[in-house]
Amino acid sequence: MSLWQYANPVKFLHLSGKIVPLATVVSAVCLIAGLYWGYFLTPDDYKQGSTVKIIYIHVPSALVAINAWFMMLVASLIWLVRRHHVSVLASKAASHVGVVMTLIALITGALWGQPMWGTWWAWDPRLTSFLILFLFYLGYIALWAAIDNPDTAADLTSVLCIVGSVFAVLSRYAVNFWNQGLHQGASLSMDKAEHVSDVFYYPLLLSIAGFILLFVVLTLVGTRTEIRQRRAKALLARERG
Amino acid sequence: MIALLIRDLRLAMRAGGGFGLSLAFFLIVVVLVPFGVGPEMGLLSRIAPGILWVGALLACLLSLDRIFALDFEDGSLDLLATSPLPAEGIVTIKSLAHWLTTGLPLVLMAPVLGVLLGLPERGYYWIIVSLAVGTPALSVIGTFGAALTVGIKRGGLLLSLLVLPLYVPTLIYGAELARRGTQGMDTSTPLFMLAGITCAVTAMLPFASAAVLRINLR
Amino acid sequence: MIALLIRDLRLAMRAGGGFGLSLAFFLIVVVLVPFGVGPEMGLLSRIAPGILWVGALLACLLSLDRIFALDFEDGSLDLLATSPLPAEGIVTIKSLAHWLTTGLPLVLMAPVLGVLLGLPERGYYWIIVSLAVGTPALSVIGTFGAALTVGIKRGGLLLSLLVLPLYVPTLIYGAELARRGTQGMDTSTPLFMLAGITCAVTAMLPFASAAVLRINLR
Amino acid sequence: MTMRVTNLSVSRGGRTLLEGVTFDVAAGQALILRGPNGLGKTTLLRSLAGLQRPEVGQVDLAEDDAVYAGHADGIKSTLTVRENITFWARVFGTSDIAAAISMFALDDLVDRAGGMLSAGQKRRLGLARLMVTGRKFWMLDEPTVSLDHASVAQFATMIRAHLAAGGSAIIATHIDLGLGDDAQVLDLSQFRATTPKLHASEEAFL
Amino acid sequence: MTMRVTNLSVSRGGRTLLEGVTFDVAAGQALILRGPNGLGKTTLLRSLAGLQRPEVGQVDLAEDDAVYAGHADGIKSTLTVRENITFWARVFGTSDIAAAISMFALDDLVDRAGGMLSAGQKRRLGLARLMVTGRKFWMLDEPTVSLDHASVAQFATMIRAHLAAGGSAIIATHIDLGLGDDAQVLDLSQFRATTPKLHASEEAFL
Ligand code: HEM
Ligand SMILES: Nc1ncnc2c1ncn2[C@@H]1O[C@H](COP(=O)(O)OP(=O)(O)OP(=O)(O)O)[C@@H](O)[C@H]1O
Ligand SMILES: Nc1ncnc2c1ncn2[C@@H]1O[C@H](COP(=O)(O)OP(=O)(O)OP(=O)(O)O)[C@@H](O)[C@H]1O
Ligand SMILES: [Mg+2]
Ligand SMILES: [Mg+2]
Repeated sequence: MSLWQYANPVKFLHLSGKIVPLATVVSAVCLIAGLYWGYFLTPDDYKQGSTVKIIYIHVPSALVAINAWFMMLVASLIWLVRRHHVSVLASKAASHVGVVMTLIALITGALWGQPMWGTWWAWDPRLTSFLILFLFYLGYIALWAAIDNPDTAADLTSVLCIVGSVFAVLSRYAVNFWNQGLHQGASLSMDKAEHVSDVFYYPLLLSIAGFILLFVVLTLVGTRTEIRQRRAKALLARERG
Repeated sequence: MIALLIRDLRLAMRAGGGFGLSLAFFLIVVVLVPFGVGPEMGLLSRIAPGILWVGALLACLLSLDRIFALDFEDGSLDLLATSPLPAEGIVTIKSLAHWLTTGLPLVLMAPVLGVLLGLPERGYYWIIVSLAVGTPALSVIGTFGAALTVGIKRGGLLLSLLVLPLYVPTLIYGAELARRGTQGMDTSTPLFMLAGITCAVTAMLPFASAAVLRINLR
Repeated sequence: MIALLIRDLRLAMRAGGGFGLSLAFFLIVVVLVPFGVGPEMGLLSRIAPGILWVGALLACLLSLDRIFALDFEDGSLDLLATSPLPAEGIVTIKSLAHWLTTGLPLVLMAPVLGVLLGLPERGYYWIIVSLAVGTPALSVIGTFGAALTVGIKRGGLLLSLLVLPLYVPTLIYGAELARRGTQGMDTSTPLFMLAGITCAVTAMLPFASAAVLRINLR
Repeated sequence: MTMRVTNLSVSRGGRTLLEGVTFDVAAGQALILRGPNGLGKTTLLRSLAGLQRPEVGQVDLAEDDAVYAGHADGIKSTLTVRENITFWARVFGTSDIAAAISMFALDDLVDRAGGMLSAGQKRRLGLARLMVTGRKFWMLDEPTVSLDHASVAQFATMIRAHLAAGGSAIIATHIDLGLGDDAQVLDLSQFRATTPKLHASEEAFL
Repeated sequence: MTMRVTNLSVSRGGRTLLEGVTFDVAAGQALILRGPNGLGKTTLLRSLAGLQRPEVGQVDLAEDDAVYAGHADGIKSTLTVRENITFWARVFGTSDIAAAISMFALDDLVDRAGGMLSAGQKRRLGLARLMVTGRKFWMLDEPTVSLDHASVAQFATMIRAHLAAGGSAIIATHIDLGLGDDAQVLDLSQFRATTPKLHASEEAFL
């Protein structure tokens, strides 16, 4: 009765089948509540004006985009160590969600940058390392797409994910050294100096929660489809041989 | 091992072996930039170190897919895989050969091309240093990417896409080193980091590359 | 004729067909430059039009050897040569296909990448115009170079060296056009010249390419 | 309508390989070229197909009557079998690919990518392509390489059909195709260049 | 020292091709694999040589005893014949290349670039390479492709010599090598996968 039993595709399908609907509802609630609250019940920022409200999409998506990669890293390690197909397929599914989130963060950021910094894009460390993260996602996904033997693909992408993570951290430092940026610091950090004022804080938390749950849902669904595809292929192969 | 190294070097030297390829490409980039950016020497000499580094990196990037692709297509790689050579040995030799036929020439060529971009006096020394310290990392990282994409038909595109983000830290520190050096600023940090990257990468990555190569040849 | 065009496009679309190749490379160049040159937007936006043009040209240059090399290696070209298609037809189709799979995407991609280099507002329009007018010339000239080097094993290097000087005029006028446009200066002359080059080249060069191709396949 | 080759000599890499090659092939005839490795069969066939200039002598054959199938099959690995063959059909302005496909039992492979074929399947596709060219004179260089017995037999029947339809074939091969007396055999060893001739363009320097 | 293959099944592109393949080859024996195109000979040989993971079953053979020679000869066109062969000799830690070269009458080609060889000459070089590996078990995939009769005979003698020296060979071919009863013949058709088995890793999904 270990937790690993859910690494069995079939068992996983059963379990996730139960989780998904529930998670969907909760995330929907959080998102609607958070975004509504954020957009209609909070005052405009005194210096940013109403543009500040992009934060409710920008920050959550950015957070998810980054943490999705961590999740992929763990999943890849699990695959390499314990050879559980579910984990690597989950990683694959997560990459698709992650890349979209990254794109959203980039675009909302750019939209925000225009009024705030008067430019769509600046080679600010945060932004730059995000662009790099985006490239990592693209590479990971492309590698999956390029290899037809699923197991080989799983192995290779996992190694790439691990090596990539190391280099991602490395380039984060490199970029920081390369350019001191104008981008916000961590707004969730607890010291008051950094902290965005409470009015924005709680709705932000809500929508972050919503985004995270959304990520979970999408990843689960993606994994389920991946598994189903493999099942279908397997059954088909059994049919015609 | 030695035999493999010698063969690869020889292949590179022979006509069409792509020994000149990277050099030529380096030259092309550096020659084209003034046409594109415009002739003002002030501007050019400001961007010179950066352009030289970017050019060298691109030249490196383009020569990567020759590391394994040729041997794979003509079946040599299958034979090497069944040969007594360990995969680690193969990848190490391959990246060494790649550096000798690509990185080294680039290092030597850079100052010459620096003239075209009006690189300031002090720059020459630092361009050579930064490239000499940095290019080995490029070769080793590139070998990893090449090993990942062995067997993928015409994986050239994928290869560059995979390697690009991996190259970023090296490029940043390398170019930063060259630029600071040229402007006479303190260079210790980037030099230290660049050397660090090269050492670390050369020590670790070959194992990853070997693992990946084995996966691909099984 | 149509069949050939369709096939080439299809081949380009399929995995590894190198359709994305040029785009990816374009992206790579544009992303790398800031890392090399440094992050100051002021400097970057000054060199933006030039860098974009150089990047596009390099991307074009790199995709040239796919025009004939692949067909030559697998023997398709021998068959095409003995087929009813006239050599002129083949080269024209080939360069058309090359433009559709390389030049056009570059044109569409350029403004997006312009953002990364902080291209000034006015620049977007002119980058698109200059590339749209200029890239066809690049494809046609490139096809000529490719035809010259058919049959030379791994002629990639030679090809780039041959084509580079042929590209210079296009690059100069193209980049000049983009730069002037961006700075709001008068653009009539470069625009006129660029258009002239494209028209002339498209009208004449295919015959030269066809002749060269015939010589190479005899 | 026959093909007449008179006193032809061919060279490769500056060395003359065969000289005085003379034969003619009438419509409905097949000619089998034999000779040891490196004698010059491939080179000769390429010259006959007009892919290479002969030294001296001439080949009387309408430019667009010949088609050459060499060691390389010209198969695109990313295109499916059907796409591959349809393309050649359209290039040569013919339409009926069904016959070609069924002739070499490619029917259940039509939708597989060219790169996923086994050696013999590739070669079969290469041969099927001949049928869609609609050309009269086939120059075949070792057509049966890596074909199994059944396919070799199929190949023989294809050739017979082609001959019966008034076509001709010149085939360089080392094995026995079982064409029986539908085909004469020509041993090229007799034409091996003895007195080391020089390439015409080299002559100019003497 | 024999090689024992028990209940092996191999797959390519996700489809199981052969299953229950069982045989053993003792030192000094040769085994000839027969079967129609696309049956799975190449796939099987690659699995035996360790270039591909078998589905189930196992191959008892010391890792570094086998050498595989496939459709591609691994010849570098810019290296001369001698350079090509010397390289492989050094990689496999042997030294005597003279025997290999003379065995296939490559003597007067040693200084020619690999790319300037004819189809058959290339193949002969590819075979000569086998001799310098010094490996006991040869996995040969259609070794005689585009060889002329003389060379095929040469090949047979080489195999005999190899067997006499206590080596073994597993050869997939469509033609008769004239090895006589030095070799047993194994028809693979009997092992064709009937009840379509699934790739082990696919099983997990059912
Ligand atoms: C394309 C441009 C931009 C990109 C790619 C971008 C990216 C990011 C990233 C990666 C984070 C980090 C999330 C985390 O680590 O917690 C973030 C957070 C944030 N961004 Fe941006 N950003 C961009 C533009 C902007 C602009 C213009 C503003 C407002 C002036 C802005 C305000 C913030 C704030 C307030 C946070 C929250 C800080 C935090 O939670 O860490 N961003 N953005
Ligand atoms: N790269 C590939 N991907 C998927 N399937 C393939 C691939 N290559 C070959 N196949 C299929 O695997 C099967 C076996 O191929 P294999 O090359 O082993 O056959 P073979 O017995 O060697 O045939 P031949 O005698 O023609 O060489 C064939 O049906 C082929 O279509
Ligand atoms: N690219 C080349 N450059 C120079 N010489 C070549 C080239 N290709 C082949 N040769 C030489 O020309 C001669 C004839 O080659 P060719 O391929 O015509 O022989 P072949 O009769 O087809 O032999 P095979 O039966 O092995 O195919 C050979 O001696 C070969 O060494
Ligand atoms: Mg031949
Ligand atoms: Mg085979």
